[in-house]
Amino acid sequence: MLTTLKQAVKMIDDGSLLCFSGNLLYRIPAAFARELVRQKKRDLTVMKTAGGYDIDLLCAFDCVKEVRAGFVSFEGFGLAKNFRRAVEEGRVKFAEHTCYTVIASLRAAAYGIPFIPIANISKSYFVEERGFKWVDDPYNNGKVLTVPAIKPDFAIIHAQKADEDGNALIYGPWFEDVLMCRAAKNIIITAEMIVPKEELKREIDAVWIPSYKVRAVIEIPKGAYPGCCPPYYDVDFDAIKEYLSLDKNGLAKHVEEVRP
Amino acid sequence: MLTTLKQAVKMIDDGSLLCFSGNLLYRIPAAFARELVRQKKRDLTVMKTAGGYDIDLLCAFDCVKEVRAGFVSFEGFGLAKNFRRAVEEGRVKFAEHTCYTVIASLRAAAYGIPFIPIANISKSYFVEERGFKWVDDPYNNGKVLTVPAIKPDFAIIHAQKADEDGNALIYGPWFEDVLMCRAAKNIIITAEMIVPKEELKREIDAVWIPSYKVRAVIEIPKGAYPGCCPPYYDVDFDAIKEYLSLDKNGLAKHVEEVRP
Amino acid sequence: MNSLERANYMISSMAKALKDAENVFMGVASYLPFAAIVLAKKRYNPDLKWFTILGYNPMPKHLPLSTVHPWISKYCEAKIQLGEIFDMSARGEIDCVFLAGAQIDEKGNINNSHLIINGRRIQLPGGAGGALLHATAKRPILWQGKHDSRIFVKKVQRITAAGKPYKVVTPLCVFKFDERREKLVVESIHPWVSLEELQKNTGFEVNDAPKTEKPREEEIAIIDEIDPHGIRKIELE
Amino acid sequence: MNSLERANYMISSMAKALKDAENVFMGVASYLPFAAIVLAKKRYNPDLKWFTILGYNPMPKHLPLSTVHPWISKYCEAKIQLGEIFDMSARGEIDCVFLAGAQIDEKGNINNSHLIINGRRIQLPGGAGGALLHATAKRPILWQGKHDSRIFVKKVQRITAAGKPYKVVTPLCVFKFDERREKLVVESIHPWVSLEELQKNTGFEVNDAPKTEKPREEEIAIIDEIDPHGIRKIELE
Repeated sequence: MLTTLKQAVKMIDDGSLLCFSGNLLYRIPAAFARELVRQKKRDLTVMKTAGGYDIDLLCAFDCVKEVRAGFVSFEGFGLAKNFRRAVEEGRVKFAEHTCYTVIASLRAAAYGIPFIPIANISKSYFVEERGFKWVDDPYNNGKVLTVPAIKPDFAIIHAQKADEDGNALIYGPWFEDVLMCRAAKNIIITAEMIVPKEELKREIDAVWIPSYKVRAVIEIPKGAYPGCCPPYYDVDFDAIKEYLSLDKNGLAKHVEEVRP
Repeated sequence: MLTTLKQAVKMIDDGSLLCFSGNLLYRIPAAFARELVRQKKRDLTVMKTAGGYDIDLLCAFDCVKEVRAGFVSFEGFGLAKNFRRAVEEGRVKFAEHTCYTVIASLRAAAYGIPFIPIANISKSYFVEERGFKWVDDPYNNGKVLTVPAIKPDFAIIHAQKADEDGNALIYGPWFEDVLMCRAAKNIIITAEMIVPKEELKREIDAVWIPSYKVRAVIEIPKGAYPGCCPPYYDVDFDAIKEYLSLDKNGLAKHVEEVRP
Repeated sequence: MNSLERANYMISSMAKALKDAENVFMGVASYLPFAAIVLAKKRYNPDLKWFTILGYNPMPKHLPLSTVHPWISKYCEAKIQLGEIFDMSARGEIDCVFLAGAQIDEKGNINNSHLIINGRRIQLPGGAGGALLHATAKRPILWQGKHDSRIFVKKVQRITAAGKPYKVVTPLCVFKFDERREKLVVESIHPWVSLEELQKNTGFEVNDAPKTEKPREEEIAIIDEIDPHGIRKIELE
Repeated sequence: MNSLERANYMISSMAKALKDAENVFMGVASYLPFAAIVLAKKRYNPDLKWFTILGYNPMPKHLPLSTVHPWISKYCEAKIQLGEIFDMSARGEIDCVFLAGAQIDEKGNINNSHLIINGRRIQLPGGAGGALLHATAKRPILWQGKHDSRIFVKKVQRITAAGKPYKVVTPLCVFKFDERREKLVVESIHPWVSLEELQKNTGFEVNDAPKTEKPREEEIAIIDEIDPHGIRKIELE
C-alpha cells in the first residue's frame, strides 16, 4: 500500500469526484493537489465544505470542471482569485452548497441511504439550483427538505500519522475528513510520517481511519504546505501571499518548484 | 455542576426517556442505575443498542415501563433474567429494535430532523410493530424505509475522565455515547476521575463531549462496577455470576450494599 | 466426539467460509466466530479485515470471556463505531458477518426475539444488529451451538432478521443456501452424525451430503493457541 | 475616528448582543466576532459557551491571523465537528451566530454568492455555513466591516442565507430586526455618523436613532489585549 505520490495520483481518473481533507489552509492535501496539476488531470469534481489553496490551484490549471462547496477563499489573505476567475469565465461550474448540505450529502452516502432530510434552508437560492427536493414526513404530516447522497470516488486525506497499511491518525479538528472516508469508495492517505503499527496503536484514540478502503499511503512531510499541519507547522503566511500574487507563469513555476 | 450522585439522580423525573453509555458490561453507568433504584424512579423508558446489568437491574425493581433496545443479555454469563421475567409478565414493554434502528433514531434526533431513511430491513417483524414508515425517494422513484427521531431526555454517560464543568473524555470504544449526547436534551456525566481542566486539555483528542448540555458531573471511581472501565478495571466476572443468582431479597441487598 | 472437538469442526468450517472474504464483522457473544476469524487470518486469508464492535483489526492473544472484552480494543488498529459498521454493511462493504439464531428456519430467517409456547411468551435477548446485517451483508454466516428440531424449524415464529445465509454451521452439519429453491440445503454432515439423526433433529427436510472435512492438526493447534482454556465449549453446552 | 476605533465600536456592540446568550458560534474569517466573544466572556457573560469550527470553548491568548488557526484548537476544552455545530443549530441549541454578508438587504437576507453587474457574474466566496445558521439559530448577528449602498441594499441579488437577524453591526450603525414590519430598523447610529450620511450609504430607508454607546476604557483594554497588533482593522480596510 505504501507508494509514491506519483503512483497514487495515477490512480485518479479524469472525471473523478474527489473530497479533500482539512479546511481553508488547515491540513489540506496540498502536495497531492500539486501532483494532480503536474499530471494534468481533467474534468475533476471537487467537493469540500470550505476550500482554499487546494481548490484554487486546481482551478488555475483547468483540472476541475465542477466545485461543490460552501466557501472558497483564503480568508483574511484575500480571495481565491484563480477559482473566481475560472468560475466567472465559465471554465468551472461552481455548484454552490452551504457547508451543511455538503455534510448532509456525505452523511447520506456514508449511511448507504439515497437521501437525507435537512433543516429548512429553503429560501437560499441554491436549494432550487441544486435540485434539492421535499418529501412528506411520514410521521408528522409536514414537508421536509432533503439532499441526495453524494458518494466521492476518492477521499484524499492529509493526516499527521499513518501506518504502512493506511490506518491514519488525525490530531486536532477532523473537519469532514472521517465522514468523507466513510462515504468514499476509495481513500488515499498522505501523512506527515509513516510510523510502525505498534506506535500508532499506542495513540489508538486518535486513529479513526481504518485502512480497509485505503488504496495508497504516502509519507509526505510538509504535505499540507503552504497550509498548516499542527502540531508540526503553521500556515506559511508569506508563501500564501506570494502564491496569491502569481500570474500564469508564476503558477506554473510554483507547481514545479514546490516539491512534493 | 459538580454534585453528588444523589442530587444528580434527583434531576430525573419519573417517566423520562434515558440513554445509558457503554454496551453490555462495558463502561455502563452502573452506580447511577443503582441510585435510580434506591430513589424508586418509576415509568422510565430506557433506550440502548445492547443493555446488560443496567437495564436488567432497573427491570428487577420496576423502575422501567419500556425498554427500546436491540439486545439485553449478559452475553456468555447468561440471560438477563430480571429483564426477561419483567417482559414475560407484562410489567415491562420490550419495544424491540435492531441496534441499527436505535442508532438511526438517535441520529435523526441529533440532526434535528424528524426522520431518517434506513437500509431495507423490512422483513423483520418489529418494523411493523414499531410503526416504521416508507417514503418515496424523491431522487430515484423507489420506496425507502425510515425511522422517526427519538430524543432522549437524558444521556447518562460513564466516562473515564471529566473536568468540573463536564467536558468528558472516553478512552476506547464510544459505542453510541457521543451520538446520544448530541441527541439528548440533557447530559449527566459520571466519571472515574475529575481532573483539572488543563489536564483534560492535554488529552483533547479523546475529549468529544463538550460541557454545554451537561447538568451534573459526579466523580464515581468504579462507577461501572461490576462492569468494566478500561484501562482501570475489568469486568468482575464473579460479581456478575453472583448478581445473576440473586433473588428478590438478594437484589434489594445488592443495591443497598454496592456503593455507590 | 466431545464438545471441544465438535466446536473445532464448526470453527474450521466457519474459517473456510472466509477464504475469499475481504471484510468480516463479528458481534457480541461470538466465541466460535472469534476463533474462526483468527484461524482464517492465520491459515486461509491473511488479508482478511476484521471488524468488531470494539474496533478494527484486533490481534488478540486469546479468546476472551466476552467478545466486548476491553482487551480487544487495546489490540485494534483503528477505532470505528458500531453504527459505522452497520453503515458499511448498508453500503455493501461487509462481505461476511456471523449471526447466531435461537431459531433458524428453512428460508434462512432468524428468530432471536421471542417464542410463543402454549400461548406464553418466552422472551429472548433480541437480535442485536442482525436485522440490518442479515439483510445487507453479502454473505451472512449463521451459526448455532445446538442443533435440534426446536431450533432448526420449518418456519420461525417471529422473523427477527431475514436474509440469504451463505452458510449455516451447526454441531451436526453445514447448510448452504440454495438460491434456486430459496431454502437451506445440507452441504456437509459432520462425521459423527447420521443422516437419520440429522433429520430427526431438524424441523425441515434435509438431504444427504458428503462428510465434513476433518480439521487438520495445524488448524486445531491454532484454535488451541487462541483458546487454551476451551472457552469455545460454552456455546455447545 | 480611525479604523481601529470604529472596529472597537463594532466589537463592543457585538459583545453587548451576547449578554444573555448561552451558546455562540463563530465561523471562518471572523475577526470582529472573535474579539467580541472574548470581550463578552470577560465582561458581560462569563458563562457564554463558545463554539468554533476548531472546537469548543477556546481560551486563545490572541486574535489569530486566521480564525481556523491551529492554536485555537490547542486551547479548546472539547472537540466537536463542524457538522455537529450545524446540527446544534438545527436542534435549536445555538443562540447567537455571527454571519458576514457581502450584500445585506432590508429583510435581513444575505448574499455571499455572486453579483450580476451589467450582465457579468462577479463570483463571491460563497456563504459557508450561513444558509443553515441564519435560518435556524435563535439570534443571528450579522456584521459587515464596510457600509455603503452597494452592500446594504433594498433587495439582494441572490439569497445565500435568509433569516431574521437579531442585530446587524456596521461601521456606521447597529440595525435590529423589526418583527412586525419584517425589516431592519436602525437601533443606534455611531457618533461619527450623521443620519444623512447613513441614508446616503444605505440602499433602503433608514430611521433616526440614538447614538451608539461609546466603548468603555476597560472594554478597549480587553480588546487591545486580545488584539495588540490591530488585526481587527483588516475587516474595515
